[in-house]
Formats: sequence, structure tokens, C-alpha cells
Amino acid sequence: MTFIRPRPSFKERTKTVQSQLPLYPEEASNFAPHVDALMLYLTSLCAFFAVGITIAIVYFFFKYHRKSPNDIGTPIEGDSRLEATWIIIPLILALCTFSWGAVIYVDYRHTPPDTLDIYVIAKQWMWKAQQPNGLKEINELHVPVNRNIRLTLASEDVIHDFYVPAFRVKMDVVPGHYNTMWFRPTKPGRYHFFCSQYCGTNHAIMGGWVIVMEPTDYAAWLSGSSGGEANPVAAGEKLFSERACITCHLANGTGRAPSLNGVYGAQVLLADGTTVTADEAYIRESILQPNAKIVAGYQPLMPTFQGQLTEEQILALTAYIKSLQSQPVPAKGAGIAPTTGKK
Amino acid sequence: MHRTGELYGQFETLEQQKESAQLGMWVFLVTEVLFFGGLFLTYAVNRHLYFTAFGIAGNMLDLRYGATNTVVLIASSFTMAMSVWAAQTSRKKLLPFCLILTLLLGGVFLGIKYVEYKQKFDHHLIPGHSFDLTYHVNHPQPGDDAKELAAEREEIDNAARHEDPSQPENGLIALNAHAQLYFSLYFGMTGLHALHMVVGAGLLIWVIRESLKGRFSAAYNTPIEIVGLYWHFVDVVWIYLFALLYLINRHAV
Amino acid sequence: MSERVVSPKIYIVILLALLLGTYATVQAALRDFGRWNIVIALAIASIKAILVILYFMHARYSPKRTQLVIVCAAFWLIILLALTATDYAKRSSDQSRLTPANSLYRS
Amino acid sequence: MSATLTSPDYKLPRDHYLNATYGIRSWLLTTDHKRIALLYLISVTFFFFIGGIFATLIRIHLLTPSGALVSPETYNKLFTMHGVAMIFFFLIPSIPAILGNFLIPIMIGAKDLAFPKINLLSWYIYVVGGCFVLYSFSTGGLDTGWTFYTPLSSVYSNSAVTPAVIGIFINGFSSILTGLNFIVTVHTMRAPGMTWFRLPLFVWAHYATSLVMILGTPVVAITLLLAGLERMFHLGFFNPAMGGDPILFQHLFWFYSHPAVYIMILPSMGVISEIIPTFARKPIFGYSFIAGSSIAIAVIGFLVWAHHMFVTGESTYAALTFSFLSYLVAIPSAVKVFNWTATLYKGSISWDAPMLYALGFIGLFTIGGLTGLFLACLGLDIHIHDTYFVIAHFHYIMVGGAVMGYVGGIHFWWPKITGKLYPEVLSRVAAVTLFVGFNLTFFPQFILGYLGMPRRYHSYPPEFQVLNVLSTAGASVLALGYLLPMIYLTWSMRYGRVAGPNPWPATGLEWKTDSPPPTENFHVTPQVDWEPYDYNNRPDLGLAAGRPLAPAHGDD
Repeated sequence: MTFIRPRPSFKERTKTVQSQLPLYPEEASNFAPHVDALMLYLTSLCAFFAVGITIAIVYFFFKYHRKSPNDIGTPIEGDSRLEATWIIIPLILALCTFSWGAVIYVDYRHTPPDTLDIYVIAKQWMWKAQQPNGLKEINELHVPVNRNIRLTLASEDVIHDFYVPAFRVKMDVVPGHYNTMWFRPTKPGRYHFFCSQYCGTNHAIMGGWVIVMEPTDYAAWLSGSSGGEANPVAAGEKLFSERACITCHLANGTGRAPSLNGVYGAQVLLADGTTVTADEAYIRESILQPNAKIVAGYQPLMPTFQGQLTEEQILALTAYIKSLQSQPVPAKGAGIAPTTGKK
Repeated sequence: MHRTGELYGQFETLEQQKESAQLGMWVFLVTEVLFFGGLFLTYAVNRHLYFTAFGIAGNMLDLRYGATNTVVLIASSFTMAMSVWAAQTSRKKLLPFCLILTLLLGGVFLGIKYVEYKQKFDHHLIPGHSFDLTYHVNHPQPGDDAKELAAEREEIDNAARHEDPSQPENGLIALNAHAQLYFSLYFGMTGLHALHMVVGAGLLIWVIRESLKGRFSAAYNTPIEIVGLYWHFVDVVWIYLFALLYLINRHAV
Repeated sequence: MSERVVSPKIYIVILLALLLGTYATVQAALRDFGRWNIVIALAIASIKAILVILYFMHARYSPKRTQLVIVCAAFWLIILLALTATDYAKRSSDQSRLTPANSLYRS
Repeated sequence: MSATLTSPDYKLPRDHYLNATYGIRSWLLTTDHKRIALLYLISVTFFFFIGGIFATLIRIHLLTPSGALVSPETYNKLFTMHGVAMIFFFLIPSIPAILGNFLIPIMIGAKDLAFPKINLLSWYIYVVGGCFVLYSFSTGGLDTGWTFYTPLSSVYSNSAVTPAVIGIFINGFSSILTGLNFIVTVHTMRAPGMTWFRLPLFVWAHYATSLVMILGTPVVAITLLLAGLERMFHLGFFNPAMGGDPILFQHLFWFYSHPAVYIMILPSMGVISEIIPTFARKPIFGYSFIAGSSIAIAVIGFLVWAHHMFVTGESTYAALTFSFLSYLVAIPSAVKVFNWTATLYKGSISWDAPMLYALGFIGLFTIGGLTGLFLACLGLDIHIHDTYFVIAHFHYIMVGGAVMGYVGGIHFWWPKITGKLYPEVLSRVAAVTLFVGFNLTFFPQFILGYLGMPRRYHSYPPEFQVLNVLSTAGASVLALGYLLPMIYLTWSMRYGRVAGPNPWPATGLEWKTDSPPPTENFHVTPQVDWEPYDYNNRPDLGLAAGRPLAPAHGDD
């Protein structure tokens, strides 16, 4: 049912440089180039009329400025042919615009048959997505590039709206109905999605990221997450970087969070002066409730991953952290209590 | 504004004044049409979405009350029309008589409406926490037709099974919700209509008092005509409410 | 204003027609005409309403302007109903409603 | 420049509507349409202030991405109350209830509206509705958005929704009664010789507006009533948890609320259609097309409402139908703009403040109208729906259009209403300030919208900050532009020079009577025997009637 052909990106065609002040968001879906092209056409058309009228007004304004207080203008009552002209021409242009817009819309509303189906559930004020294999995400949506994605949208309370500017698509999430929307991401990357139907207090922060991945990465992410990975350590390592753990837990101990080298099995000195053995239960708790036990010398910065990781993923991460036991422990910043310390 | 006889100061002639009043009333009735129009649309959409449930709920209304009220209201419209004729032909005795008759018929309508509402209350059909579509069939009252109740129960059971074949109890929950929607609309529409009747009755009392003073004649009868237009409009609304609320799907009983 | 005084005879005829219409619509409702029951009920209601408007409300004898006002009311009511119907009549193909067993109904 | 510089020293008439009677009762119980108009002027300005304060706080808050000023709850209340105050209590009654009320009877040569008591009643209804809404604002506020979408408004919101809904419901009847009064008045109260095609275009525009008022307002009234009942008694009309359909609420709501945009803009177009021929001193180009397009806008405007719902999941057929019809409503608006522009051709154009407002209106309305085409365009609306693009678009229509027309109209008829002239230079400065400030405030929002910033956000990603700061900066200029006229117009009531009956001069019937007019509007019932906006056959105006223009500024 795709009526519209693929089209080179708007950026490539116009060679416009998006400077410090961008005029349009990134084009990252099959719809984006079409919407941008339509936007460019309509902007040009409207600019033509707006500028034309402005020039006429400004010109008349100065040209026919009253010179003496008692002057009057030349009486011109009107002209039917002129009226007909400026009724018919805008009408034709308007209908062209309508048709172009309609083609894109009909395409958008008719999902192609071969889609990857993901369920998205909205509630005040968070998004839950469920991948085809049952994996759940919160405020994140992982999709493979160049694949038709169909989202089935449901709301648990009020009306929300799933909106990805980079894809140029949105659809209301209406309680009591299932709405669907589809798109085909064309570029790997991270893109904002927003709730764009006002839904109460925290409407503005009810958003997240769509992560478009290469198909192999997506498959690995999916299977790694679902526990199908043969090697949990490798899966854990992957998660460790994907979930951005690695950005703080630097191996050399200079990060904002302690290095995890050699942590497993060691004594960890906590901010309240006590120490704790870094066993599996401790690691699990630190992932799910990071602020329960803060390592001495560090700030409670880590976000909670409660509800965002499957049990398999937690296991994989634990396996990976265990594997770091043999790595060299940095001189500072490991948070490991000196072996000479008490307990 | 200064009044010279029956003519208000902003007008030049009585004819202009009458024309304005008539047009004003008609325009007001247009807004009334659209006012009820919003309710009709809400009704139509939900009837479309929940056809079965609305049919069952509609059958819970007592056709006898509805039909009687229709006849009463039509009769009151007739006496109102006669009032206008009486005023136009300066029949100063007949005019208050017709108006009072109209008012009485209006009162009868509201009385029957009250009895009907009371019955719905007894049957737990008032939207809210105690709303229960099956209350009446489960709690028959003396004087109820057992056969009719059995048919009603069967209809509800069938519909519940139809809604959810595997779990009819879930189907019944949905049915109950949708029937409640029907009764919300029933009370909304008939309630708003009854409110218009009350306003109409107030207007009637006003013109009855004036007519007893002998103010209206062939030369000046605008208020009678204006009140008449309003009263007939209320009748028209009821004609549609009767068809929409009482009659659709009635044959299934 | 030289307005037309409608004779009581006409009023009586209309009254009888309305009562007849009420009887007919009740009788029609008690019989099974399938989908046509709605149509019949609304058609008879419309005939009754038109009779009231034309004769009791004197629309038939009123100036063109008043008749235009009545037509406007009907026209706008139809706009409201018909254009909304473009959505509802075609919606089911695009989306499904929640099943009645959905937990939402229990709350 | 203007004729006023050379006009003789006028004196105020001995008796006029302002000094006919004295005391608070003579105002609160008046049935004089001119006094009722002033009552409206005061109350509407009050709500404009309230809405304006909310707007200011909104713009200050959005200076930083995380929100500079208030909590999310408060922000949501601010934009909701801004919308409710501005739309229902300022924009909708502004021109009709003030200028329309004051001018329509005079323009058609009547002593008053057809139903003066109903006119007063409609003001009281407005006040009562306003009190309910103020009560809602002051006891917990309102956080549903002015659109009151269910089930947020009817079930989930914890704010004072019920009194607000009741207030707007009540206020609706004020609007209905005003519209009813205008329609009947135009039909039955015209002076001898005032044929339909001699009516000023201001009256045509108000006739069209009144149509929308009487046909649309009852629908929103019943809709909000149902939503209110749903909230109060836990009914299920629009609550999906009880089987209701929230989309139905949107249909019903927009059936009125889209045409309501035309309630706001049509009277403004009427004002512009008066100002332009007056200050170009020539007949308006295409009178019958402008008059007809007002009616066309009012009628077609009722056929487009679901273009607010393209992404709700409404059926594709409905979307196509409504998008198509939305394009049709653009045509009559375009016809007006072309005709106004053509009227300037070979005119004798003065640079008085009302003309500056009128020309500003054309520019801003053109942008607002054209950007409407973007939103009516199905493919584009998927992207820009509910973003700042929408905010920018409707502010161009409502503030750039309706409010410019309103302020322009106030400047045009101020001498008639008060009998006094305001400072010329200052008024032109204010007009330019408003125009510049407005564009600075709202043009960046088009770009914000296309970049994807959703509306009603109390915080936003940092990449949107530059444009938001620009917008807030513009808003401060805009605020200055509004304050200036309030100050010098108030000043002029006491200290302004006396205007005389026809300072500009203009051709309408309202300029044939005293300024301010007597209570009965005309000392003798006027007889109309001239065509509208005709300067050539009006020796009574004291202009160079019939004389060809001097070559220096005539033919081109």
C-alpha cells in the first residue's frame, strides 16, 4: 500500500547546512523526506503569496500616501474577472496541496503487511514498550533500521500521543481504543520521542528515546536481553556499554563511579563507614537500587534500572562483573576496602 | 425604554416589534435544536457502538408511559394552537381556558414523567454505583408480568454471551456499563426536556395571568404566539425522544 | 401585520393525524422489520414533527425568512450528525475497540 | 496628515449617552446598547489583563529548558487559565460585545438593538460566568488545557474543573443572546434606505459571526455540561473506562470551537473592512465579495472541525473529507485579503494609527491564514500537530488577527465612543511596537514547532532554548505595545482634544451623529440615500469630492 516512492533525503537534495539554528529535525524515517519536501513546497508557495501581498501593501502605502488633507482616492468598485482569478488560482493550488498531503497521510494510515510489531502502552507519565519476543522497555524503544515497524498504542488512563520528530510521525494513544502507527527508520541513532497530547502534570517529561540499530545489533540486543546469548559474559559486556554503565564505571578508576575491576568477592567500603562483601546479591541490589549502599568517596548519581532490565540481563551483567575479578585493580577509585582494614 | 402602550421604545411600529419577536424566538429555537443536537449525536454514536446493549436498556422503559406522554403532549400542543387562534380572534374567554388546559396537560406530562423516574429508581436503573441492569429481573415486584421478566432475563443472558462467549460474566459487566450509558443519556435527554417543560409552564402561567386581564386581542397577541412557538418546539423534541428512546428494538420483547 | 389566522378545523385535522402517527409508530415498533425499525420510527417522528412545525407553528404561513431559519436549523443539525458519521461509520476498519473483558470496565 | 489637524475646534454635544443620567444604577440597569458596550469594555479588559499576566508568566518560565519560574502543576494551570480567560472571556466577546454592540444599531440607523433588556441580560450572564471561572482560578486553578479533553478533565484532573465548566457553560448563553440580538436587529431594525447591500461590511461580518454564535455555542454548552455531569456524578459519556468515547467529546467540542475561531476573526475582518476604505478614501474593492465571503466563512467554517483530530485515529475517510473542506474555507479568507490590498490601489492613504493596525492585521492574518494550510495538510499535520507550530499559527490568527483588529477598531471608533482624540504620534508608535513585538514573539515558534517541540511543555530539551529566549524577548516588546494604548486612551478620555462628529472623515451612518452619540443615537431617524464607502458623492464630508486627484500623487 505504499503509494510514495523512496526519496533521497531532503538534506542531500537541498544541500542546506543546518547551522547552529537548525530549521528542521533530523530525517530518520521513510516519511521524513516526503514531509520535508511537502513542507518546502508549501513554504515556498505561501512565501510567494505573503511576500507578494506585503510588497503590494508597502508599495501602495508609500506610493498613494495622502498628499493633501482633502484628497480622496479614485473610486474603483471592483472587478469580477479579477475576483474570479483570485478565487480560482488559489483554489487549484489549495487542491494540489490537499492531494499531496493526502497521499502521505493515506500511506501513513495504511500499514504495510510485513511489519515488526511492537506494543506501546502509555500511562501517566511513562511509556512501556514490548518487543515481539516479550522484552519490555521503559521510556525507550529499540528498533532495527530499514524495517517497517508497526506500533500498537494503548493507554491506561488519559489520551497521550506518541511523537517522534525525527520520523515526522505521531499518533494519539486513546484509552479504550487501540491505535496503530507505522514507520521505517532509515538511519541508526538515538532520537527523542515525546508525548504530544497534553496528559496532566508531567506531560512535558513523558518522553524518551527511540534507538535505531543495525539489524544485527538489534538481533543481538534482543537475544542478549532475552537470555538466548550463549555467553552471558559477552552479553553482559555488551549491556555494560549499551546501558552506558561504562561511561561512569571507568576501568582505570577515574570515572564518576568506582571501577569494577576486582570488585567481585572483595570488601567494599561504604560512605557510612561500613564495609560489605561484593557478592551477587550486592551487585544485583546496586543495579536495581543503586542508592541503597553508596561506595565511600562517590556521589549517589547512578539511576535505578528497576523494571528496565530483565532477570536475564541482570544475570548477564553480574556474570560480566564477576569476570572482571581477574582484571588489575586501579590504585585509586576502586572503592575496595584495603585488605588491612578491619573486618 | 419608554413604553407607549404595547410598543417598546426601540421600535417604530407594532408590526416591526412583532416581526422582531417572532424572528427572535425562531432564532432561539435554532440554538435549542443544536443544543439538543449535541445530545442526539452522543446518543447516536453510542447507539451505533453498543447497539445490543442500548436495545436491551431501551426495552426496560415502559412503553405505556412513553406513549401516554406523547398523546398528552400532542394534546397540549393542540390546545396551545387553539390559544393562539383564540387570541388572534379576540376570544377573551376562550383564551385563558385553552392556556390553562395546556398548562394542565403539561402538568400531567411531568407527573407521568415523575412516576416513570420513580420506577427506574426502584429498578436500580439510575446511573451510579448501585446501577444494576439485572436488578429488576432478579428482584421482581408484585404485579410484574413473570413472562415478560423471563424474556428480559433471557435477552440479557444472550447478549452477555454474545459480548464474551467464553466468560459471560465479563460480557455482563460490559453490558451493564453500556446500559448505564444508555440511562445516563435517557435521564440527560428527558431531564433536559422536562426542564424545558418547566420553563414552558412558567411562561404559560405568565401569559395566563396577562390573558385573564384581557390584554391579548387580534391587535396584540405576540406573547401568546411566542410562548406557543416554544411550547410546540418542546413537543417536537419529545416526538423524537419518544422514537429514539422508547421505540427502537422494541419488537425484540 | 396581516397574518393568516389558521382555522381550528386544520388544527383538529393535524391533532388527529398526530394521534394516528403515534398509534402507527407504536404498532410498527412492536413488529420486527430488522434494520428498518429505526428508519420507520424516525420517519414517522419526522412526519409528526413536520406537521407540528408547518401547522401548529404556522411555518407554512410564515415569511420566507422564517422558513429559511427552520431550514438552517435542520441543515446544521445534519452537518453535526453526518460529518461525525464519516468518522464513526468507517472507523472499525482502522482500529479495534477494547474487548469488554478488559479490566478497565471493572474499575 | 489627517483631517484632524485642520479641523475646527469642536465642542462636545450638550446631551449624549454618557451624561444622560448619572449614578451607578444608571449604568448597571441601563438598556442603552452603548452603555452596555462600555460595561463589556471594562469587564473584557479585566479578563485580558488576567490572561495577559498568565501569558507573561508562561513566557518567563520558558526562558530555561528546565523551567525558570514555577512547578509543573502551576505551569499547566497557567497555560490553561491563559487559554480560558483569553478565548472565552476576551476574544469571543471582545469585538462583537463591545464594538458590535456599540455600533451596529447606529450603523443601520436604529435607536437600539431589537432586545435591549436581553442585551443587558447577556452582560450579566457574562459576569456570572466570569465569576465562576474566577472562582475556579482562585480555588485550585484549572489544569486541563482550555480544550478540556476527556477523560483528563472529567476523571483525572485534580483541579477546579467543575466551576470552570459551569462558568463557560453560562457564558455561552451570553454569546448566544448577543448573536440572536444582532441577527434580529439587522433583519428588522434597519433605517429607511439601508438596504442589505448598503450595510457596512462591519455589519455583514457581525451577521456572519452571529450565525456562528447561535449555531455553534449551544453545542459546546451541552458538551461541557455533559463533561461536567460526568465529573460530578461519575457518568460515562466520554469516559472509556465506562464505555464512553473520548473522541466523541472532541467532535462535539470542535464543532463549536473551530467555528469559534471565526467568531474571533470575522468581526476583526469587519473592522478592517471599515478602516481601509476610510483611510484610503475610496470605495472598498469588491464589496459584495467581501460581504459574501464573510457568510461563506461562517458556513464552511462549520464543515472543517475534525481537522483538529487527524492523529486521534479518526477514520481516513473523515480525515480526507475534513482536510478537503478545510482547504475550501481558505478561499474566502484569501478573497478578503486580495480585496483589501486592491482597495489600497489609487487610494489617498493616510498613515493614521487605525490604518497602521489594519495593514498590520493584513500582514499577520496572511501569515496566520497561510500557515493554516500547513495544518490542514494531512501529511504535514502528522508532524506539526500539537507542536509550537500550532501555537504560532493560532496566535497569528487570534492575536495578530483578532486583537490587532480589535485594537485598531478601538482606535478608529474611540472618537465616536468618547468624543475625544488620542495622541497621534504615540498611537502610531504603539501600532508599530505591537507589530514588531508580535512577530518577534511568535515567528520563532513556527520553527520550534517544526523542530518538534510539543505544546504545553513546562520543560523542554536544551536544543530548543535559543528560540524560546527569542520568543520571550519579543513578548516583552509585545507587552509594552499593549500597555501604551491603555495608558494614552485612558488619558485621552479626560485630556484629549474634542473629536467632532466625523474626525477622519468616514462615510458610515455612525459618523452622521454626534460624538458621543445621544441616547437615542439620532435626533431624527436617518434616511440612507448613498452607497457604502462612497466618497465621490458625499459633499457633506467636506472633501474634494468628484475632483480628480492631483497629478503629483494620482495616476501611476
